[in-house]
Amino acid sequence: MSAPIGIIVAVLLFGIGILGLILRRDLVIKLLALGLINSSSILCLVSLDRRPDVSPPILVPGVEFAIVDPLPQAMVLSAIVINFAILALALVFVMRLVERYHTTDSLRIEHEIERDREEVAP
Amino acid sequence: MSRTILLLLLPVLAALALSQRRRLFAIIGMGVFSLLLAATYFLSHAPDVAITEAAIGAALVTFIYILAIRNTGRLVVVASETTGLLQRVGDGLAGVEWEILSALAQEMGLDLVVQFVPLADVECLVRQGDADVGAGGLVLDTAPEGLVCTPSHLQTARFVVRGPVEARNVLEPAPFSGHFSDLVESVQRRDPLSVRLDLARFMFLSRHGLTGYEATREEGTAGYTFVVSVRRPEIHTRLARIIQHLRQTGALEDSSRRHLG
Amino acid sequence: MIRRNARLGAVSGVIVAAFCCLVWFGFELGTERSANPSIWIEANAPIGATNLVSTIYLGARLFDTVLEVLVFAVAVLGVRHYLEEKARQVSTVETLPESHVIRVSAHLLLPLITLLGIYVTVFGHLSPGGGFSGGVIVASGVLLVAIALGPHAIGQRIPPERLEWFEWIALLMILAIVLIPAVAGDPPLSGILPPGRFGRLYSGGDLLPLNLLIGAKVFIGSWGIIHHFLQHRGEI
Amino acid sequence: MIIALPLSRFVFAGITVLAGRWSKQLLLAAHLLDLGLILALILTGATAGSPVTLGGWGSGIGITLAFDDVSMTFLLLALTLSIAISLYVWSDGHRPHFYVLLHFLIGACYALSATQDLFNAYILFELLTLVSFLLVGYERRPKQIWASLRYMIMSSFGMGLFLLGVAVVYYHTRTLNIDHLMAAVAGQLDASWVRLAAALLVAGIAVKAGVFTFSLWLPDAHSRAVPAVSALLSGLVIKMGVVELFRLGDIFPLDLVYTVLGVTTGLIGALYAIRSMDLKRMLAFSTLSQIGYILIALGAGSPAARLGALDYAVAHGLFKALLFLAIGEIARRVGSSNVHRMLASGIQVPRAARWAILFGLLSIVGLPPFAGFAAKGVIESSLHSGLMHGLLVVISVGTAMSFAKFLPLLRAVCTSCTPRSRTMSYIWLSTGIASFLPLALWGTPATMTIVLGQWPVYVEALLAAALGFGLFRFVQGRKLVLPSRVFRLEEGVLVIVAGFFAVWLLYGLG
Repeated sequence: MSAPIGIIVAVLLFGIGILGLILRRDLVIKLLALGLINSSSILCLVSLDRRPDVSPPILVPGVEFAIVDPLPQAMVLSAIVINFAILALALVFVMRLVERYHTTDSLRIEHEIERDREEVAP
Repeated sequence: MSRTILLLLLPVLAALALSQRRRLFAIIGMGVFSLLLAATYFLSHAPDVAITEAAIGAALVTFIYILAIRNTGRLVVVASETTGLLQRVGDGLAGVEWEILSALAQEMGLDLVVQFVPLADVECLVRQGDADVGAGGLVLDTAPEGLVCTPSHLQTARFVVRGPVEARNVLEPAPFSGHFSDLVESVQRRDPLSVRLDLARFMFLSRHGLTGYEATREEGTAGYTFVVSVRRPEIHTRLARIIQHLRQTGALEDSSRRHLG
Repeated sequence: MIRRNARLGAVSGVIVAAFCCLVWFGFELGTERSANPSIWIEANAPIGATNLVSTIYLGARLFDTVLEVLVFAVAVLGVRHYLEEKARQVSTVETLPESHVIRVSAHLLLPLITLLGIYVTVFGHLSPGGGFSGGVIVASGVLLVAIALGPHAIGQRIPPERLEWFEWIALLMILAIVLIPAVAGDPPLSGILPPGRFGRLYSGGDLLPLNLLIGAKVFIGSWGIIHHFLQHRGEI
Repeated sequence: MIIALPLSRFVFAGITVLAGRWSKQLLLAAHLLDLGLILALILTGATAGSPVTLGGWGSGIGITLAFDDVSMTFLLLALTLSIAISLYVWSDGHRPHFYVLLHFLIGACYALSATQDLFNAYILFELLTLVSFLLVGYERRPKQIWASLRYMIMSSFGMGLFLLGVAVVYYHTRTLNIDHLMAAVAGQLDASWVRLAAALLVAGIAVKAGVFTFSLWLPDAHSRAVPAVSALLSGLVIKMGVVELFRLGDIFPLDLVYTVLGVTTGLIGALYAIRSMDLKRMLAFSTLSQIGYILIALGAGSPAARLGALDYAVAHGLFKALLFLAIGEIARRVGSSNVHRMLASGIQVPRAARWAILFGLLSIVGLPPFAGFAAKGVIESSLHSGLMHGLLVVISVGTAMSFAKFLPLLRAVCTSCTPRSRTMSYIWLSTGIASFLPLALWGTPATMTIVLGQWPVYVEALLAAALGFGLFRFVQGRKLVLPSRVFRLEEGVLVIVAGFFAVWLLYGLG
């Protein structure tokens, strides 16, 4: 099983994600890039076991066979859920920002916020 | 083998998705990406991860994105706020240019999004394709490179405001750029300035204490225009037609009478 | 100032390329320590589940899972807190023309998807799947129907506000299952139910109840999130 | 036993959601329970040092929690700050939502200070930061939300790096337990994968730990939040990153990395702090420079220095929380946290807040007999290289300079009074600061007595403070321009990657 390809591709995806995160100024696409980064490290974790001819970690009563290392898979399940949670919150935050500044362009939101005379205390 | 092919497909798809200009396409692309990713997990002997990724990464996340973004196309207008032409009134917007633009948006079946920016930024935003139309009291003699001006929808004149008198500044008058509200405040603070203005802004300023500043009207008349990127000729033609139509029906005159007095 | 600068693009391109090369060559893919899953098989022996991943997910690393459920709960809490005050405005969801076909197919679809989700949940410790994916599957099924019939219909049938209570009850029950052994004197986070026969439905100690609880909690939570997003549709 | 600490907090959070009316009583109960549990842990001492594995699984299989000096220190810090914060907000009438988040935050801090498992640390960090996002944007004001969103994006990116590092480690050692890692890595410290893993992990954590060029999100997030939240973030949440840096320092030889990062953080943070006239923002920057102290001490590598780092982490947690609370209260009254506007508006500093500021000020510039002095003394006496010593003095002079802004506040009129509960929280923290020295003496007699025997320490502290206050008079008028562009989102992410390269290179050199 050609696990190293998985790792190499994962790192490449990580790089693509960083580029998207830096170069795209639309917040929604920034979030997409963030999701790409996280799922790329997940892909890296999943394809860590490179032994040939292994089978999924589902035992069959009374049968012996080599299975893939189950620990990374169990960890990855948590990571996927956490990414989803963060994404949902980030989208809500973006909603609240758009509601006020009518744009999803990160640079322009920063300019607007610099101009925005808002008292410290309500 | 098939796993390898899928793996090699993933970066291409991701790069394509993230380089989309329309957010909807990018989101759908990433959804397909997650689906392929789930397939890859399944082929890497990780059925649990595959199921979770398909349920969350491909289905739920994509749903939420698509629910969150506005799916209908948007007509993005960047403008510098100008009293009478395009200004905030409470929550909504009003003005002569607002009526023209909303007619355009209605005709094109898009919903209109107006973003107020400094006057200096309008041109480059439209040129970059961040916005479709630039508006808000633009008075241009020649179209800047990369842009086309629509036929002017309203006559105006140029004024030069210098002062205040006690601060005898003989600066070369600079064309106004930036947020109009800042200009109004600096006038009320009576900062020394020397700026070239259009009719609508000048009228507003003169209504709000321009005393102490010396104002001279420049020779010749000019007209307000919209700017559109060269790459979007269809918007230009529609806009020109709408302005033509409004002028013929006389709707333009009475709206300018309503808003500018 | 607004202008895009090409310099940023060039710099970041170079830096990212360097990053990728660094990781590729630093990883030393050649010299890894080969995995040895047999320890997991041994660890699984007293429990008797067949899906090793769920054994780890709900057994050896149960603490991770509890924390992950908590993260999800916090996210739901946050979404509610940030969207509630605007929820008064009427949602702008345009329902599809309710043709007979769509309504019938939606009504057919929902039970099927629900069944699938419940299966994935209940058999999580024997076959791939588990509470989390099960709950999410059911929730997305409900979302499909909500889009077909309009969210209000579903929102009245499955009101998220009233379900919120059950969500936290489920969370507390999960925490109780985790904490009870500590009270009983056993090491904390160890199982409380006796393990069943290897490979049967009733096996794996308290993997089954944990899966059910997590499934219920996750369904309610994600349906809550989806409901809020439906109400604030198309705001970005 | 130790696992009951975080889990009980989570249970309390759940109950608070269901029964919001009794949230304050629940908070009280939670504190009493924690107090009891920690006392039991200390007194029995059975688990001291020896890690416990959850669920009775083998130590290579289950998640292990340790109860060593580090975890004990930060457990106590978390408990202290949580009590202080709940006293502070007692009379504010926050919604149950706030208390729920508070429970989650404290519980995550308990678990994080004790965990011995890399991936568990990852999940705990995510929980912690998710809660902090919600707390930063608690009032839903756009500035807060933007600060929170930037915090979210950057820290999530950092966690991506961390997870990649975990993958590297697991690929080569097949374990995530820190003790096992130490054994596995010990042989091949200069292998390139160890270098890569160390760089990735440290870079990922540094984003959380308030190390400069990594945590450019920090000033905004900390200065725009509610006072109580700022105090928690600056005093506690940042320290959790420091805990993880402690653990990583046990695995990898990171002395040079920590030293260089510490020096840059300290100096740059002090510079920005001197310049910024917005007091809350200034406090946030000074947090950076103080983290620099801790890192330098970590980099020194000697046991005494490590002890000093621990002491300083606790001390800084106490007085920075105190300062944030007091300044926050004044800023609320004035409606602005800009020092000029504060003084211009002829504010009425509450008497309690003024005393609090005085205590915090004396402590942060390191004057005896307060907390800052003792910790700084331990650190400085444990550094052997003269250069490091000099740099520390420079940083503390910078700190004194930046805090000279506070002196006018102490002269302000004080007529108005403050809610009793807030006064209580000030008193609680101030007692902590004042009694820090005896407690530390009780805890670690040898080092402390050695340090306190040396008269140069006293002279140095006094000189540094006096010099700083004096120098501020000079720079006061002048305007020094520092780049603010790096605080933008795009550059911030880029800078994090660059910082990763820096760590990688430094690891090679060290």
